[in-house]
Amino acid sequence: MLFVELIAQGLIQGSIYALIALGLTLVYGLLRILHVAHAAFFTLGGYIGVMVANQTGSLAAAIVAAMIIAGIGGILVFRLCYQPILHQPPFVPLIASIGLYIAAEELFRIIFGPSGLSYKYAFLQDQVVLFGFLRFKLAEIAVMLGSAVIIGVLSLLQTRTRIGVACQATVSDPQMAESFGISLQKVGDINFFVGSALAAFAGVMVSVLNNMVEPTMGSVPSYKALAIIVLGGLGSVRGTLAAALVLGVVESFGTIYLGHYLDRNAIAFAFLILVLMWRPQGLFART
Amino acid sequence: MNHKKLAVAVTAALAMQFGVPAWAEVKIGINVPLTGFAAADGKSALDGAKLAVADANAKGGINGEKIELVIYDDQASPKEAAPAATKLIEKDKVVAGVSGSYSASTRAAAPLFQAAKVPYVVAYSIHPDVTLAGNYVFRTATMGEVQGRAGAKLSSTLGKKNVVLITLKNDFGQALAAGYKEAAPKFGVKIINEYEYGIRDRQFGALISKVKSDNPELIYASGYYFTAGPLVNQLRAAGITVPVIGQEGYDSEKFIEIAGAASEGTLVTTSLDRDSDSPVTQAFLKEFRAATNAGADMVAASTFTATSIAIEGLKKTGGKGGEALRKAIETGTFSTPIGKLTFNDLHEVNKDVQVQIVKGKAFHRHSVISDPVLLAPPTKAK
Amino acid sequence: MEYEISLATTMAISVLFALSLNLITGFCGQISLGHAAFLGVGAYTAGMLAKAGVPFLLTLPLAMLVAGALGVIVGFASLRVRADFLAITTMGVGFLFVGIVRQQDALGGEMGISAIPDSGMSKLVFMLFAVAMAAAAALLSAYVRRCWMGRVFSAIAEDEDTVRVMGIDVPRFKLTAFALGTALAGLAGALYAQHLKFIAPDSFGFIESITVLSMVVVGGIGSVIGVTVSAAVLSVLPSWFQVIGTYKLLVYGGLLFLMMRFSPGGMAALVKRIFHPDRWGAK
Amino acid sequence: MLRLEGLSCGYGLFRAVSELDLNVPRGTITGLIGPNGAGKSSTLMCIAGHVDLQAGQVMFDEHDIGGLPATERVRRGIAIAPEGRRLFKDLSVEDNLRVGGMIHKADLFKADLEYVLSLFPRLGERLGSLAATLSGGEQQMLSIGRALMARPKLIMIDELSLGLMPKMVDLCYDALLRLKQDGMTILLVEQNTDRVLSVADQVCVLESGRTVWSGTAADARKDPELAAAYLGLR
Repeated sequence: MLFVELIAQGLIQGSIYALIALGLTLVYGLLRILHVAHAAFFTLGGYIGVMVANQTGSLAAAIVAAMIIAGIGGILVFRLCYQPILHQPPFVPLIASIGLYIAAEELFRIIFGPSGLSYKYAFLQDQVVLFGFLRFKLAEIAVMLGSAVIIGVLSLLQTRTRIGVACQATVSDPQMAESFGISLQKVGDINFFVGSALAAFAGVMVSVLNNMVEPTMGSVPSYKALAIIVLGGLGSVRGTLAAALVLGVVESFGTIYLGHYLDRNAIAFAFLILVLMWRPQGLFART
Repeated sequence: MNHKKLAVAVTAALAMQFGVPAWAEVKIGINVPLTGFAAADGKSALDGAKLAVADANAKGGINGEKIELVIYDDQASPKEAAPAATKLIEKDKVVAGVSGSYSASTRAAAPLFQAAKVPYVVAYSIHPDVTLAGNYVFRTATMGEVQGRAGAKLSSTLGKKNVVLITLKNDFGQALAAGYKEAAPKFGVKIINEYEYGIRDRQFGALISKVKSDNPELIYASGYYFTAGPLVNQLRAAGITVPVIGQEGYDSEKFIEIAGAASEGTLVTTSLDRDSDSPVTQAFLKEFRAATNAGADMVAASTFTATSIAIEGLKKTGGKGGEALRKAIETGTFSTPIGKLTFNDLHEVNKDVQVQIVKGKAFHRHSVISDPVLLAPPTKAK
Repeated sequence: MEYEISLATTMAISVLFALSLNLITGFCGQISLGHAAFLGVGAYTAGMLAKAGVPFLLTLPLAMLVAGALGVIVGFASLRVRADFLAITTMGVGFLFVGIVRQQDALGGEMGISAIPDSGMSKLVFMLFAVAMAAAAALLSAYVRRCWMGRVFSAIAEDEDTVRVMGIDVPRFKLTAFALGTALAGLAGALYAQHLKFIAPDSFGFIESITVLSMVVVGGIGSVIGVTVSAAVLSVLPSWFQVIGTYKLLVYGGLLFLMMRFSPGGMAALVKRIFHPDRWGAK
Repeated sequence: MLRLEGLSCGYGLFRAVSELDLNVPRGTITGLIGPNGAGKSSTLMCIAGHVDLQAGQVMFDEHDIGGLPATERVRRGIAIAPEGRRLFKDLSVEDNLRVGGMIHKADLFKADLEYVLSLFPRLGERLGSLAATLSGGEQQMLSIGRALMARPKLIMIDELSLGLMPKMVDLCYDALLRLKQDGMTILLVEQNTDRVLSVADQVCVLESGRTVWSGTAADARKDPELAAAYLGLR
């Protein structure tokens, strides 16, 4: 019973990781840059979510607003911050991204105050009992179902629509994609929009789960998502999903049974290092 | 008015006579984390300190001289705190220092104040090493171990035997757990399991599943409001209804806001009693709300207290720092929002522990633990 | 004066630390996001030894030895994984170090170690000593870059596979870079522990690793002078920024971003561009 | 149709091709031959817009397209089957072809697909497979097919026969002749000189980034010196 509960909790955590890491993987696949500042959109999503929900009383409106605003923000970051330095060696965008993230975190603190915000209304706080013994918050179910649906729809769009196929082609070989009339800029826009919107969705859901947004809420996801996309084989969407869920479950058990030896972050990274030493291309990468 | 002006003029004339810089303000230095992960507490602390200074200045300052608060951000990091302390002492020549920061930064700063013989009043950092730096360092907070012992006593008062500890993995949480574990056997309290979590953790699902299977009668969980809020909320959502005891880290309106309805009934061992009939406490609570439009929390109250103690001491010495001020604080008794305080020979504070309970979305008095033996802070001998 | 001396000591330690990373990342092209772990290893080694009564000057080589040995182990990772993967692996090493130290009661756990015994030097002498160490590291860096080893380093940084094809023992050089760089970081850590007299796990976390990488990159990756200047300036910037107060980190992060966005070669490139505008653009 | 005038191209300071003149008339097959590193692939990639044009002009349909981005050149009617094929490996054969026709409306896809499948019936059997799983010959067919999906006026094919079994090479060359019959203009880079000379109308021989000979294929075969020096013919 405990075993099942731990798995379930791991999957909840894993689906949050997946939502954040997917955006990162889309960006990495396309541009080969580690977009650390991605986590800022997770935080931004949380803040917009709380503010819109407190104004309108509607969580749906909050989610939509957060996703759209974060998506547009993502496009701006792509065009203004990354596009001009894409031809530089990889550490340049990496450090730029880190700088951007630190600045963003500080902006959140200065604008919204250091102690964070909470929801005025209780959204999805009711309890649900499944199979007689698995007890969840409605928000936890919503996170799992929401991410499953969103990711499912996305992968359908990616394989079934021309734009989706164009994006995949661009990730596979950007130059050739251009040679068939696909504009890198447009694909970049789409990837950043989608990725940032996903992160924002995760941000809203996490803020509902914790009933709190704070300026630093993105810092753990930011580096954990990096670990996940590496495990997933950098740029592989399916690998990222699997890695996120696996990491969620490993952490779930780890906090209980290894908590006295290593903290949660260290567990995640110990796992990461072991895997990389064993399979340097990542856990789920095709070789 | 005229009296005051005259007094000022006379003081000034006298000061010129003796070649003392005439309009020198009395400077008190404070290090607080205004940026970085502890920024929220830093803001509260600074608000508390500013209020104490404003209060004192409104009442005429020290011998008519205005008090100036010199503020440095230490990001709660020892690396930033050390230069900040040196600068306060060297450049700003403060007569007294106040720590409105966490243990790591305070521990880095304390030896510097000690070496310069500038009294340093520490508000809410709870690490034992702080006062070991020397006899110029004072602490107004109840040490972690002491609070932990109070928690164990409270558990037995509630008639609970089987307890699960959920410990925040930093110096604050570990000190609390150590105190709790030390005192638990004395009160017949059994610790059936202990879990640890990191200060960045907000999701406790896995941990809570395990706690549920332990089936405890009470949960003693250390944390700050930003970890405790989600923790208590998630405990309740998982259907765990046993009492939760927290500590002064919970002591913020933000805790109630974040945990929502789940916060009801949470017990907190702290130093601020909202229902106290002490006029000092009530005045502080009122003024703080007026000044910041927010309710005071433990951090604000403690930093207000620490700053006030420095000011009270300075009033006694007539603005002189150094050894005179040290002695004044050492021997004084202070009426503060967190009760009447005196310091022991290690400059730890002697005071009762307040137990507050969340009722109707606010902290209210539950009980007071006053057990001088149990709550005795460490002394020099120890 | 004491404040200035303290600042100068901080500067010197930061320069030493940044130069140590420059050896690995700047010269040899191996990006590390966990370099603070080695600062920590040095600091903890020196701190524990000093508490056990070992004289200060003896703690330094021992701290270098321990940090360097661990550095070689991590260096083996660089043989297995590359570029972005290596960056993430080293980041993991950083988290692992902090995670492990946190749980070791012998190392003070979460509480860290305080009251580290004094070196016996006066503050001024200690500052001069730290400056001398930083200067020595700078000279060593300049020497390494000129000698054969440095050329192999930069060849590896440029194009590792070609170097391998040329029959050069790439692993040996990479491990040497890691050993040198991490040993110097250990030295910086030992000085750090002595300077602050207090160390705790959080002082050697991800933020610190990022900070030092920023120093290297802002200075101009691989440029000894650039890195020295930028480490000196950036290390005391937070203290100067007290004026800006609450906007400090915003300025710091913004600066990092703007530097990369508009002058990815760091200050070194910026200076070159200003003084030799004609040379700019030639690769 | 395509005219290169004094074309120099390369990467940064490196110059891969110097002052190349080349005229590719409409409806012909032009062979570009020469040893490794002669600059043949760079020429094609420069025409496609991926290698920097350093001097000279690229005239296509009497317009200078030298400054246009790659995405625009394919719209003007230039498609490429590049060196190494560079298929979209994670996509199916059908999706690769879909990307090829991305610049046209979706409802043209079916007709264009049929045309490509009539040229390369083997692809029809593999429509659902991932491109990465195809054999070398099938990959080359897909690469050419993908380029054709763009409905180009000019198709550039790089190293058509490299690494292919002779039977596959035959199939591909048959397809080229059929394309020529249908009015397509073809610029072909090839190591297999015999093959080129058998189908090309004219050839241009490059060495070290310079043109060393150009003329009709018939002339090339007749010139004994050229044949011995550059074409490896005995």
